[in-house]
Amino acid sequence: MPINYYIFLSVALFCIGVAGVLTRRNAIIVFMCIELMLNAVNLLMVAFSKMHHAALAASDPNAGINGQLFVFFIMVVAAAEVSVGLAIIAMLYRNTHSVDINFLNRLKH
Amino acid sequence: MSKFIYLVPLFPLIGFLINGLFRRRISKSFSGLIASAAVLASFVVSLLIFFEVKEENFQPVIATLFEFIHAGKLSIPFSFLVDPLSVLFLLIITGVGFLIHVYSTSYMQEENAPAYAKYFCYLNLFVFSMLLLVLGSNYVILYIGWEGVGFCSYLLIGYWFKNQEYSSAARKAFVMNRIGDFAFLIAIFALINQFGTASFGEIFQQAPKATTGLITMVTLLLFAGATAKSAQIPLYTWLPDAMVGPTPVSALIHAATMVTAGIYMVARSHVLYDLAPVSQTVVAITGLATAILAASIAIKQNDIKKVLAYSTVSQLGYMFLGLGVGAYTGAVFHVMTHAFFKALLFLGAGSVIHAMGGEQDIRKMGALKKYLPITHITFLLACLAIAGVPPFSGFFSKDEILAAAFVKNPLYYIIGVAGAMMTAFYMFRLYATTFLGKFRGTADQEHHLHESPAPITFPLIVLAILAVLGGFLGIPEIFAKNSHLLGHFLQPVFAGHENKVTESPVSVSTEWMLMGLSAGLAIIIVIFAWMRFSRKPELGEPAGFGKWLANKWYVDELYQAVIVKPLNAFADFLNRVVEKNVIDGMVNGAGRLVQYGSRQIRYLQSGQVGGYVLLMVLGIVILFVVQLFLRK
Amino acid sequence: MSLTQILFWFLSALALFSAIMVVISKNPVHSVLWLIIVFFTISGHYILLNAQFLAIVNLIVYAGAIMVLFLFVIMLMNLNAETEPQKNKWLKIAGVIGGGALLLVLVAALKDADTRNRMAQTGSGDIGLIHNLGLALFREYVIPFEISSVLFLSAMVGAVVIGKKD
Amino acid sequence: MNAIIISAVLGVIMMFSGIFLKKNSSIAALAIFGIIILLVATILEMSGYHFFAVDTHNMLFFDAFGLLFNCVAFAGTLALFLLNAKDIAAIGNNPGEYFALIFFVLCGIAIASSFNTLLMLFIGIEIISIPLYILTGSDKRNLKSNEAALKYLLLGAFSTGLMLLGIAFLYGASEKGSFFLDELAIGRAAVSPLLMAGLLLITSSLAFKVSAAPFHFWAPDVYDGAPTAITSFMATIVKGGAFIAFIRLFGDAFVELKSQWQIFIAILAAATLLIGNITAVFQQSVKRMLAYSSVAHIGFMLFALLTLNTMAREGIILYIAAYSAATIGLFAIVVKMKDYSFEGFNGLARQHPMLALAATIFLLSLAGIPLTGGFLAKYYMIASVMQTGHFLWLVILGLFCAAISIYYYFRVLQAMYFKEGQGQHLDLSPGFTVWLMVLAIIVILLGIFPQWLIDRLYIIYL
Amino acid sequence: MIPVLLIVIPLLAGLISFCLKDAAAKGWTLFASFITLGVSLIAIALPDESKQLAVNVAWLTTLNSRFSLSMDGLAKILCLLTALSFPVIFIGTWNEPYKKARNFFGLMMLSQAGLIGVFLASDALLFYFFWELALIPVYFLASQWGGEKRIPATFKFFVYTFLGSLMMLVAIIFISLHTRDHSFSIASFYSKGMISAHDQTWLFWLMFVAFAVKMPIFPFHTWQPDTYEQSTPAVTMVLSAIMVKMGLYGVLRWLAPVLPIGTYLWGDTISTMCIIGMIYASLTALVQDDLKRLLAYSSIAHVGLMCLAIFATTESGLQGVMIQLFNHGIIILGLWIVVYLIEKQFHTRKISELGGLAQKAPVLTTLLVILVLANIALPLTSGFIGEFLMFNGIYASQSTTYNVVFVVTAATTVFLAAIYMLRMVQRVFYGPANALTEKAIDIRMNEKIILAFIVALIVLIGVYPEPLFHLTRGAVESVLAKMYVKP
Repeated sequence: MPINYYIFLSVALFCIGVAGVLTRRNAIIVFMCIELMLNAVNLLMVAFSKMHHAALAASDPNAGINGQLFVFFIMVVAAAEVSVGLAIIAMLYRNTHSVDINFLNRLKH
Repeated sequence: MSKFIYLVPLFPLIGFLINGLFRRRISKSFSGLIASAAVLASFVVSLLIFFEVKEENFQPVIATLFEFIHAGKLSIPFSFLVDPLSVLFLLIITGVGFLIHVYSTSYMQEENAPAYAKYFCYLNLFVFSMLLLVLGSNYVILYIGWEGVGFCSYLLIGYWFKNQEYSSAARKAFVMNRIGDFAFLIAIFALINQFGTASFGEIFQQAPKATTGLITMVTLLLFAGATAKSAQIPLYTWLPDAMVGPTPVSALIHAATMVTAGIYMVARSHVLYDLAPVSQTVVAITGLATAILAASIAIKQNDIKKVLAYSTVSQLGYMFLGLGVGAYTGAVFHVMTHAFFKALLFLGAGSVIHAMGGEQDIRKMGALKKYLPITHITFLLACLAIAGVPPFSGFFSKDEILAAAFVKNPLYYIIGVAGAMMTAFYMFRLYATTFLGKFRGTADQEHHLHESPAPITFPLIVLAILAVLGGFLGIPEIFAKNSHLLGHFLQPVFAGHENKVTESPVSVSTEWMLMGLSAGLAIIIVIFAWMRFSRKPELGEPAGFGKWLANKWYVDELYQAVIVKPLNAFADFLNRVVEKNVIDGMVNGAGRLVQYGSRQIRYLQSGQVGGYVLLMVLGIVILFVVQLFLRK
Repeated sequence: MSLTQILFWFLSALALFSAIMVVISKNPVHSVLWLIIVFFTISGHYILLNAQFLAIVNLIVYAGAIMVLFLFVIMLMNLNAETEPQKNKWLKIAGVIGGGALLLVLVAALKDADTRNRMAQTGSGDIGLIHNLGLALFREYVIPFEISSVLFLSAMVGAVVIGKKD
Repeated sequence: MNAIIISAVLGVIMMFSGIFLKKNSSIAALAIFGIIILLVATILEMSGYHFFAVDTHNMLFFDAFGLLFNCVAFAGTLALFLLNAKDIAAIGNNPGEYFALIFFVLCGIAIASSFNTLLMLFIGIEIISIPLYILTGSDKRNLKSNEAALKYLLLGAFSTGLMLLGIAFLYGASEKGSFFLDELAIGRAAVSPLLMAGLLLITSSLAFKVSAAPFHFWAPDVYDGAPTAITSFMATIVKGGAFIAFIRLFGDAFVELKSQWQIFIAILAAATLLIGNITAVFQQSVKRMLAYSSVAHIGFMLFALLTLNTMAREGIILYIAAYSAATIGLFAIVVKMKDYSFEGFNGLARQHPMLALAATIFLLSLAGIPLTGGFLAKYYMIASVMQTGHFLWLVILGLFCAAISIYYYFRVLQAMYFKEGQGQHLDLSPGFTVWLMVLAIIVILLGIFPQWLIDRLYIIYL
Repeated sequence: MIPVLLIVIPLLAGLISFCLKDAAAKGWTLFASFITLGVSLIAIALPDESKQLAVNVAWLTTLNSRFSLSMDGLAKILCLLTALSFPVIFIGTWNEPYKKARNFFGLMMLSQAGLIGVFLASDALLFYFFWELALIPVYFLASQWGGEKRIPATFKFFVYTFLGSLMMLVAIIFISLHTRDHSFSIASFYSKGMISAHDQTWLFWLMFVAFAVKMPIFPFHTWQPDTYEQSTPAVTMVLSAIMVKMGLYGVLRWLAPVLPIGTYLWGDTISTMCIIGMIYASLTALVQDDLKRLLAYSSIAHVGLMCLAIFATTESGLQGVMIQLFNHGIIILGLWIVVYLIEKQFHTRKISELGGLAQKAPVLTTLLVILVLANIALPLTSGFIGEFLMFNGIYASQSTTYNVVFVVTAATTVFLAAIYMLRMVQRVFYGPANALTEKAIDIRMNEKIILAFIVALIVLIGVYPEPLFHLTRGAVESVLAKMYVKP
């Protein structure tokens, strides 16, 4: 497939994620939208990996594998981030009984 | 002897220091003695120098004390010039100065010891400054003395500083003098810049090489300086106000010496003036105008000292007329005779005021002839001298000026004679109102009337002799060959300029006629005024034109309205509006702008995560947009 | 149009649709479910690109573990459509415009990229196989692999510190 | 490598210390001991002693610049521990874990200062970020702390997303399909749109990490909400670490393309200077003021990124050292204050003259007055920009902002010395005051003999 | 070695003072200031080329900046002024009680160290260091001790001068980057042809603003009256007698010779600014009711003249400026002491509330009148020498075609100064005493001695200025040689 398709698809998914972050008030949903953004990136990364592989396989049979490994690390990190993130959201919920980010305005100006 | 020229200013300086530093410790008699002795010593030295200078083959001496200013190529030595002109002034200053010191020892007796010492301290300082002025061998030293006398005059006018009006008068005098000094300074800079030196000798030597425009500018500026010091239009108004000072001060500073500094300076710079006919005309016209204006004001003044003050202004005008028409000797001659008779008049007035217990209004005097005989006689002689009645001194000197004016322009002569007639009129109005008629003061005052003590009458007598005989130093050449002693004495100074005193400028017959005309008119006016005011002194308030004159042509009011008030208003505007609101306002405004910006920008920090993300996204968008534009 | 292409378009359309549904679903649980569908479509894409390992890991880690965790938390907090607070309409519009603007500038920036004519290899190429990945991971990538343990450790400590009841 | 491994091990040790050591003070002492070991190990590495022979497959690259920064960062942490270790331990019930997390962050900083591929950059940044989310929220009862943690998490994750998209673009743009810095831009005479897009996205994301405007919004809120001792750590050492990563990335990968991206950095620097300084003016709390001040200083540090010349490299180390020392010192005082509004500082000089003196030196340094490190740091930044011969407008803007900064720094001075007030009485151990003075002296030494620090860049046995 | 001593002695004395008892600090600092004075007198006695007067050791190696100090005539005369001022200030205000006296005197000595450093530095970066360092102690002094509104006033002063100095810093960096050896040494700065005329035109302003704020000249002056008004007298004296000279010194040493073309090109603009400032300040002084503000505006007018004379680029003008730097410092010092004595006795500085002091305090009056005379440049006072030469220099200026216009407009201050100073003398000292001044007493012995000393110095220099000429002649020539004079 032309790489541009992947680029635009990923960028579209990414931007939907961004729009989600911008429009939603529920911290969990916002967090999910960020995961969506990460996945869009993952897809793009894999596509690029295959693009490089197609171009450079002749000289290096493992060409492009670094992209896929990077995606692997992204997933790992995302998982860790989610665990911490959800813990924090849970803590906040325990204290305020709300996950509405609009109420997060004690700190301002 | 001229090697010891530095002694002349040194003695008054020592007197000043002793009186100034120890004024709380020394007795009144001692401080008076010190001060008078210092001036007497100077007089003696001056006299000795005079005899040396009088010699036929005397060459001017420049005595350099030390290098005063030495900056780069500019070198200004602190040096004295001994030549006939300076020596003549030395004699006038120290001679008249000594007499006035003696007079003051008695006149100021009512002051307490420190104030008494302070008075003499100032007086000595004045003599010192005045001597510097006339001795300086360059314009800078001249300027030092110039400013020095101005400052002493300030101190002495404001001697009774408790009275705010007196100190205001002092301040006015100083400030007006400073305005003149401003012009004088610029003239000095122009000279230094043109000739690379401030010394008289070198400047006069090189002067013919300079352009007329520059010389004209310099001479006009110098004259502007002189108008302040010598109370000419437009800067004369300080002198009448200066009469609030002690009367001996008025005699010494505001009649005999300081005010003639301007004449000295112009006479000293005569080489330059000769090269600038325009300036000469300006000098002559200003002098003439001042002479007339002041004389007209004097006619309606009722304060004995004010009359004399305006008279001084008027006489100074004559001197400038003389300078302007090239009669330098005549002008200096008039300086000398004027010093005698005007000092005498002031001292006499002082004696009168003393006797009247401080009263200065002539309308409250009268018939003082019998109470103050010596004062009366000397005063009368002085009046005759100033009125130009022959053969008193004023006649000769004034006549010499008027004769020269006639040569230059007969109109000058006519106006000059008119002024002389006014002089005769107001002087005898003064004389008659004061000494003749009936006494118009209070009984109490009458009871206290008495002749002044010897220290006062002695100077009066000496000055009266001088006022009577002084004129014979300058008998016109038409009477006898080489009779103009002063002219001969001064000839080395004024040599080389076209209007030589020894050769009569006009034909003998014309000169006789002019002399006779002015003398005759003077005598007529004297007799008229005598008659008019001894019988019916002018006691009421003046009306009509007289009121105009009594109010001095409203010149003070004019200055107040046109210069002083707008200046103050403008300064106030600068202080309250420009300084506070515009300049400081801009500075504070910048601060306030930052604070305002701070208050506004912090609203971006809304505390909302969504808002932050939105702003971040916008930031990225902007970066991309910039990038897109840059790529194009 | 080949099967790959058909699948690509189908998966792409589904991914985009589901992604939009994630954002606009009122009920958080629905959002989670839509997100899982997105993850499935992306896994599909991975398979198309012959990245089988990542496809499986994506399903296991994301769709499985992570999303279950999300679901769990949502359930725990008993969040539903009614409790979901609604943002101000203008803010929503601003958000959409913001996302749209970002999309716009990115597309504008990339539309004439020089990679425009290059292809991503689909179907073939075996770098995505677990064997190759494993070898690379434990040879060249052993350092990041080990270091990411620090990340996990800190995440673990963190979760404990935060989650523990005082 | 010494630093990475030892810090990770120390993190683990601290994790378990809570089990064996019951007293906060002993945990704090252990942490101080640990950080000293870490510092010594890094210094030894600079001197050529490598404890661990690890083949990093070129993923990490240790040079004098990164190692020297590590020394600065560890020394800064040491200062923080010496002054505030007990306060860190007293944040909550898990003192050992807090220190463990801090050591993990240091590990991340060590990675971020020595990465040679985008992968390590990403992992390094994440190792820094994730413990910080937790540390920010570690004061669990405090709603502000909670709020700060969640804000930081959401925004941080968002910026991670941006960074990853950027990395993906860069990867796609790389001819060789590589993440290695030296291969990213190779063979590119002109900048491709993909590369540029990647560059901008990664710039934005790193700008977020170092809190450059307009990506700085999290910083004041998070710094305000986090426990003060943690704020001190975040605002100085962590920020420095992120900045070094920034410099490394641009310096090693994109320095040839300087002309393409300099304008963006200049825009960021200008915006940061303006917003940071101007917003700081209005603040009522010293803590929050310092948060904005940290933003403002990033504006100056961005000068180094803009130029990337020798002066910039020398200067940025000095800047981070001077800025960190001064800010840690000030925060250490703020930690001890009950009321950290400006009014709270009224009359402090009367109550604690030495404390006030030290604070004065720190403030003067931050304001950039000569004889303090802050001046020379700013000097280096300005000079490095002027060396380029362009961006004079930025320098002038910087000057105006420096003048504005006087306003808020001197408000503290005025409060301490000139305002009426009794001054709060603070419970200070004698050690605290001594260490504070030592720190103040270091700030001054940095201002008089900066070569003692900077020369280390050139004396290295690797 | 001597330059180092000149800086280190006050520095150490200041630091020691912080550790002393309040009562002891006063005597200690007076003692130390006398030692500084002694050392500076030794320095003056040595010839300019003496090795003892130069120090040059490596310092900021990475920046190519050296710790180098040197003393030529200009530095000597300003060091002498600084060294002389402090004992005079201490003795003149000996009876003033200070809260926390040890801090006060310590800071005073620190400021002396900084000021002397400014005048001695012959490395641009070192110069900048001292430039700022002199400011910090003064900031603390002015903020800690003084009037009600001192904190905002001093703050304005600080921000204003700080912004100015930063601009100078940029210019210094730029120039050093363009020197051949990329150093900050004054010799490199003086080498010709390294900076294009175009660059000089804007660099000039960066530097000039720093100096203009410090001097201050119109329109950068608004900090000055407020700060003078609010500061405690001793600090006002330091500010006005010495700190003001820093700006002029900066122009003479670091601007005019370094950027000669810029100086030449902007000469007319600056001169116009100076003249507007002189007249503006003189007029504003006319309506001031506060003695301190009056002196502040008077000082602005005088400084404007000095600045004007520098830009005239003539030997006479520069010589006048260098003399006047010293003279103005001494004169204004005396005037401030008088103002202080008045304020101390009557607790007011309002001219309108005072009057008739001459009766009660004749000694004070006499001394003040002489000071006023010197301030309005009456001949035979030191003020005259400087002003005369400066006006003369302006008149002779070849670097402008408007020299006559400049000198005529500038010289109006000759009588404007007389108006406002004498107005003050009249209102405060003359006239009848009022309820407030009825019980006035004359000044004490220490005050009498110090004022008499100042007056004696003024008269001495006024009559025989040659020693000062001798001291500065070489400096004048070297500055002039580096300035751009139209061929």
